[in-house]
Amino acid sequence: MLAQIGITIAQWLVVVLGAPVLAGVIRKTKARLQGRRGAGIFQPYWDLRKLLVKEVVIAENTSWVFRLTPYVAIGTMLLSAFIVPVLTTAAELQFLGNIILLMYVFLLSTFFLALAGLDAGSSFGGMGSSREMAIAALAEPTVMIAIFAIALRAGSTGLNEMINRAASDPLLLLNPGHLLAFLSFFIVALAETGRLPVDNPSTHLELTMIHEAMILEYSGRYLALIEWASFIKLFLFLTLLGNIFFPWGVAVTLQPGAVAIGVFALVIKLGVLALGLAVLETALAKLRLFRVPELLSGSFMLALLAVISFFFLR
Amino acid sequence: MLNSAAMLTLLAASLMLFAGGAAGALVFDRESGRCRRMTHGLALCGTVLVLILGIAGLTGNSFELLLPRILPLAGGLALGLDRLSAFFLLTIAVGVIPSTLFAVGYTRQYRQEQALLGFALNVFVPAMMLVVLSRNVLTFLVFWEAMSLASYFLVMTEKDRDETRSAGWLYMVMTHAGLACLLIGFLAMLQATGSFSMPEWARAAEGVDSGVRSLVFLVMAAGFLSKAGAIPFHVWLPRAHPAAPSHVSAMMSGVMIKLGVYGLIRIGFEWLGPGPGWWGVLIMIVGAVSALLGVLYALIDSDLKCLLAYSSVENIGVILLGVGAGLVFRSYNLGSLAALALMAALYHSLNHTVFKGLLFLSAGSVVHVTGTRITEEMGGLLKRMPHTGAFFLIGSLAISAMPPFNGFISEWLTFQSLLLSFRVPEQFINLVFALCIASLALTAGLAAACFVRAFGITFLALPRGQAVEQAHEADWTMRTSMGLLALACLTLGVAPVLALRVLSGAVNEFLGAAPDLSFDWSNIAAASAFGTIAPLWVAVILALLMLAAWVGLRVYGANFSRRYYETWGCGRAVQTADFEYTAAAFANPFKRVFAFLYRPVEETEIEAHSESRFFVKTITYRHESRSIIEDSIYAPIVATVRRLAAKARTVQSGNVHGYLLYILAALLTLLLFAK
Amino acid sequence: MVLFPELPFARVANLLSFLFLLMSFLLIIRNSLSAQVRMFAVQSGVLSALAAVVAHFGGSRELFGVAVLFAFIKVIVIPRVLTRAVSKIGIQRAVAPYLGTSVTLGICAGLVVVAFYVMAPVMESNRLPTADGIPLAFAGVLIGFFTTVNRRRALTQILGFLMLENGIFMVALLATYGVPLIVEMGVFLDVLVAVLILEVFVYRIKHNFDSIEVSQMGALRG
Amino acid sequence: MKLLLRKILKTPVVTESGISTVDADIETLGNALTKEVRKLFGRSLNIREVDPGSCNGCELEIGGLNSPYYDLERFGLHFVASPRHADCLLVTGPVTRNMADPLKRTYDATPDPKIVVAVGDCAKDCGIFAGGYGVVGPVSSVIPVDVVVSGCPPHPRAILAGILMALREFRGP
Repeated sequence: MLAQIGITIAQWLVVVLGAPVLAGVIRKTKARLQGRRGAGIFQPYWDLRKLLVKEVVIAENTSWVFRLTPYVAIGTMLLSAFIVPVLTTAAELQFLGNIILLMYVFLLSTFFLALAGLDAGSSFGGMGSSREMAIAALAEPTVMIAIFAIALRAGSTGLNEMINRAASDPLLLLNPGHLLAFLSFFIVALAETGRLPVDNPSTHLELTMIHEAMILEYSGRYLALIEWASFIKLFLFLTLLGNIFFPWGVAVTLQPGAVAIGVFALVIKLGVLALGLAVLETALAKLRLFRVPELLSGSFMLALLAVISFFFLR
Repeated sequence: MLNSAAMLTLLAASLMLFAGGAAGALVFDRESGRCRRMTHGLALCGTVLVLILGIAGLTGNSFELLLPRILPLAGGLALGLDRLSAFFLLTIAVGVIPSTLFAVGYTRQYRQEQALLGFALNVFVPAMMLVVLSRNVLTFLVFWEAMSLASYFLVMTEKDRDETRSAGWLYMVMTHAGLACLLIGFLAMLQATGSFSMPEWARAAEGVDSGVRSLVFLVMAAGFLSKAGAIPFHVWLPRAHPAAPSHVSAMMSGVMIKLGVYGLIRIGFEWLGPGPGWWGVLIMIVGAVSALLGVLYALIDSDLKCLLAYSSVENIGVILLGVGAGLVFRSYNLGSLAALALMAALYHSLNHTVFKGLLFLSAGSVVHVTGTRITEEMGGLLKRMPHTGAFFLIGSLAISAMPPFNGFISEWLTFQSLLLSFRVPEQFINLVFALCIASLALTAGLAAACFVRAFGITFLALPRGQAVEQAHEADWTMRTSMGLLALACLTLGVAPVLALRVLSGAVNEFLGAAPDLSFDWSNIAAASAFGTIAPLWVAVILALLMLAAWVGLRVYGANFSRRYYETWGCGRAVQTADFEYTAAAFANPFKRVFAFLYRPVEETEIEAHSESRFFVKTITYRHESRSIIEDSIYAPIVATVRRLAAKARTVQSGNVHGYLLYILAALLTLLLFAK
Repeated sequence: MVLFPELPFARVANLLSFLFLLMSFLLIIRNSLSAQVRMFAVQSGVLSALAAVVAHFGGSRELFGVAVLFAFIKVIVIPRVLTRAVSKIGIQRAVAPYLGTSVTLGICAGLVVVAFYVMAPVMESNRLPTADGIPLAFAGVLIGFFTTVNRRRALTQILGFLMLENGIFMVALLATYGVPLIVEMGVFLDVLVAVLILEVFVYRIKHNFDSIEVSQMGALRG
Repeated sequence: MKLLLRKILKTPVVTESGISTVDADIETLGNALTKEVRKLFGRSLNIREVDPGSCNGCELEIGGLNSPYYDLERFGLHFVASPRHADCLLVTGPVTRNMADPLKRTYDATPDPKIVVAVGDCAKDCGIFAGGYGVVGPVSSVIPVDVVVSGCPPHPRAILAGILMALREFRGP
């Protein structure tokens, strides 16, 4: 019991505290790829710490929805951090729900962010909300079909079982359905976390923004909460990609040795994924907004093929 | 436990109350205030008794009643209560009670129409109740028609408006086309089984030719789906529901269309006996299409009530997905999965009653104070109507299936039952299910977008019009009724065990198979460990974590000072509502992505100053999108009917002798046939 | 050369078959002609790897030769020729399909399902471990065919034709472990010559009409 | 993509090492920040660039700051899209009549604590535009300025040094 609580809290802390580093690593890698030195990997922490001492400027037109949203954003992500198995699949707190719950919790935070974007009454915010919701909505079928493809193999939609089942298959990577599901989920993860080629996280031009445009009005501690929440979201998506599709190293027991291997494996997997993401973001240009649906429909087809491959290839 | 006599007493008492209400409407038709309070009050009391009856039925009480004296030709008036009926009684009561309470304050604006409103309401509600209780053909049809007629008069409350009249007419046509379908189906079954009683059909159905049963299923499904508002029979719904007063819209959208689902469940699972898998596939496809198209049209509609009406089409689609999945599972002998799917459908229909009722009522109070239904003219209402706004937000969250509200639980259950379809050993079916999962997921995403838009444009930012600026909060009856429903949204989402317990009992009795679902206060698990969820814990932990974030900031010593300043607009001098993103703009990405469905027509006219074309005087932008269903299905039908009607006109000579001749000919033909 | 001795043959074959189909999809998604040519080259590469795998597990020497030949012609020669044509004509983008990408993808997914349906009896009767990939290969044929229908420009139609040919080769490979080398060589040469001729034609058409829109050929009727 | 990656691998990190402030002409004016906050800003400073009437010469040089050579991100500095996110306003050019109000609004829209750096001779004293009919005055006549960087236009290194100067004494030499 004590071990359970311990590992649960440990995992949670890894996510919550590790998320900004991951963002820092991606930024650093991108800087290096651009021939720059870039900020240190702990820069996101300094940014957050600074935001917390700044005052908050709130637009006069806004209502309580605007002030509630940062707490919803961080609350949902902190909750998700309990649900995703990060180091081990032996922790019990994932009884909270399966992967479908997780996706809806993400959608909940998007819902509130979009409302907050509309709340100030600026055209930027509205534009961001509209686009964010469009992308979130169009990504949803891919998410579900990819989940279906994984669940078919695992015989469960529980995250622990999915990972355990995948880990027990030695020929995992030769499975076309698995690879297709990975590809489609990866594309969706890019869209959901607002990365290139769907959204440019470092853009300064309001008209090309999606996620940024919604939070243009936020400042101080509110902004800190929202930024932190988006770091956690990125961390969780990459962890899901790493752990579901490449389940090696995830501890299946609570033995200290296994957990240590889990930590090590997590670091490696996230490092590789972050590197991949950075390379991708360096090499790709942002898609026009109205070509994003094409990308998403492509990923949907991949997910559907993954499902077909399960039913038709015995 | 109540015995059968006590149940019947309850039923009689509630009918008396409704009758009293109806009578009161006629007696006090001059005194609008008293009439309003009395008719609605009595209807409210009557519905409370219905609620008790429903709860009693769900806890295992039942009754059968046959009154051969009434309607003697068709085997008498037959009523009966089983758990499924009781569940729908509960749904009716949950939808009607807040609506009538709301109506006490809300209908103050209808001075002239008070008597009609009260009378029709007191017919409408008991008719719905008795439809659910009917156990033979004629009883069913009589109350079905009474329900349709009463709702027609309710829709026609604001009959001075052209829009209402055309909506009412369309509703009348569609509902009678549906009735005709039902009639054909009932007559065919009557012919085949020789019995008026539907429970007897269920027993005799095995002996009936399966081709006949399939035909009957198709015809009757069309009839019921037209009442349910599923695509392609939905055309009346987005017109009639908004045209009605809001409490009526809430009842029609929340309750009446569920009776279409009720009928479908009865014919699919019971009255017509076991059917082939394609029945279910058909219903699923209708459901998936309804869900998707419904939400897509809701997404671009700028009329608040119209939007809600389209979203009812969507939710009916979601319910039908569950029902269809249940039918498919049953035909493959997967009883426990069929029960799970049906349970998801029933739970979603209860939930839809709750949140759609809530949304229509709060939309009603918005429309009431602003005098407009167009979202483009609203905005900033959250500050002026804080309670209504909060309730609308809760409704929006619930209908978008956001945890921890009730819509999420039923949608989650639907997803689980669809995901479990891999147990069906037929690849084609598997593929259909995969596509249905995708369309349900897309629907969920689009619904979230739709309600972000609905709430955001209506309640947030700055007011876009004069009427909105002077808006004020609704009165206490209206707020209480909305509060009740909002509370129900949360309760059914946090503690679904309350509903699941009675539902699994009902489904178990109805299908003879226990759903593959285990649940208690803290946990719900579908198909042992296929999918689990702990709604109560999710809600509690989410709330705690949000609080913890706040406390954490306090403890850390974050800067808690705040300053109010104008919205950032790149330093421009004034912020007006003109700067805000409009509802049309919000929906624009969707319009472009789904252009092949909307087939939008855009016109932009720019009038420039004579000196230079760069100085613009006015810009007129008009946007219209057409319904693909109406264009491709209904337009040809209407054209054909018109053509035939023009031909039929030649028969109409205007000559009295001619008409007499027709009558004679008809008489002779009938006599010869009867021979 | 034993790369994965412990791996079952069927799984590797399946994986490669799926990669093959994936490349077809990517080819449809990509907008620029040169990217499409690259995708085609990758697809052919996958196919020749598949041929090599089949040769290895099926124990057929001849098939190795086919694989090498295939790789040479379709991975190196034909893409080179096509790339040259693309740069000569000077169009990089503007594939100009009749239908939008999403709709095309939808139709192609439908074609995959059709392929599975049509090929189900073949899969039943065929006892080879590679039989699972047959529907995928056939889907490749159908998608190639559809691409030739859906594209306006002559050059992309050539690509569609080549995809179709790839699919046919793969069906033969999976269903019967390939046809005799001599037949295969004949087909390869045919395809190569066809591509060269088509390239010349495209170039001439472009030269004469200043466009390679096939739809404008209607004007030739006079 | 292949080409791009090859090029990336070939190119070394080109960022120059230290920042020498010797040749820069920088004055410090206001100093409203507490010690703690400046210490914080030393780690992370978000900059919003405001141009109330510059000739865009200074903008070119500021653009240079984002280049791999100067790479201001390595100091924790970052350009942002909204004054709400900013800690520092980088103002260039003389303040023109039409832009005086927006500049003021931008200043007000920025949450406290914040610093203002005026870049270029025009921002300092209107430069060659002084006395023009459309010019209100230097930046300091509209909003309080903390640091002024002279030059027409100033060297990117000078701008960087100017920003760092505002934070200098708490960063160590």
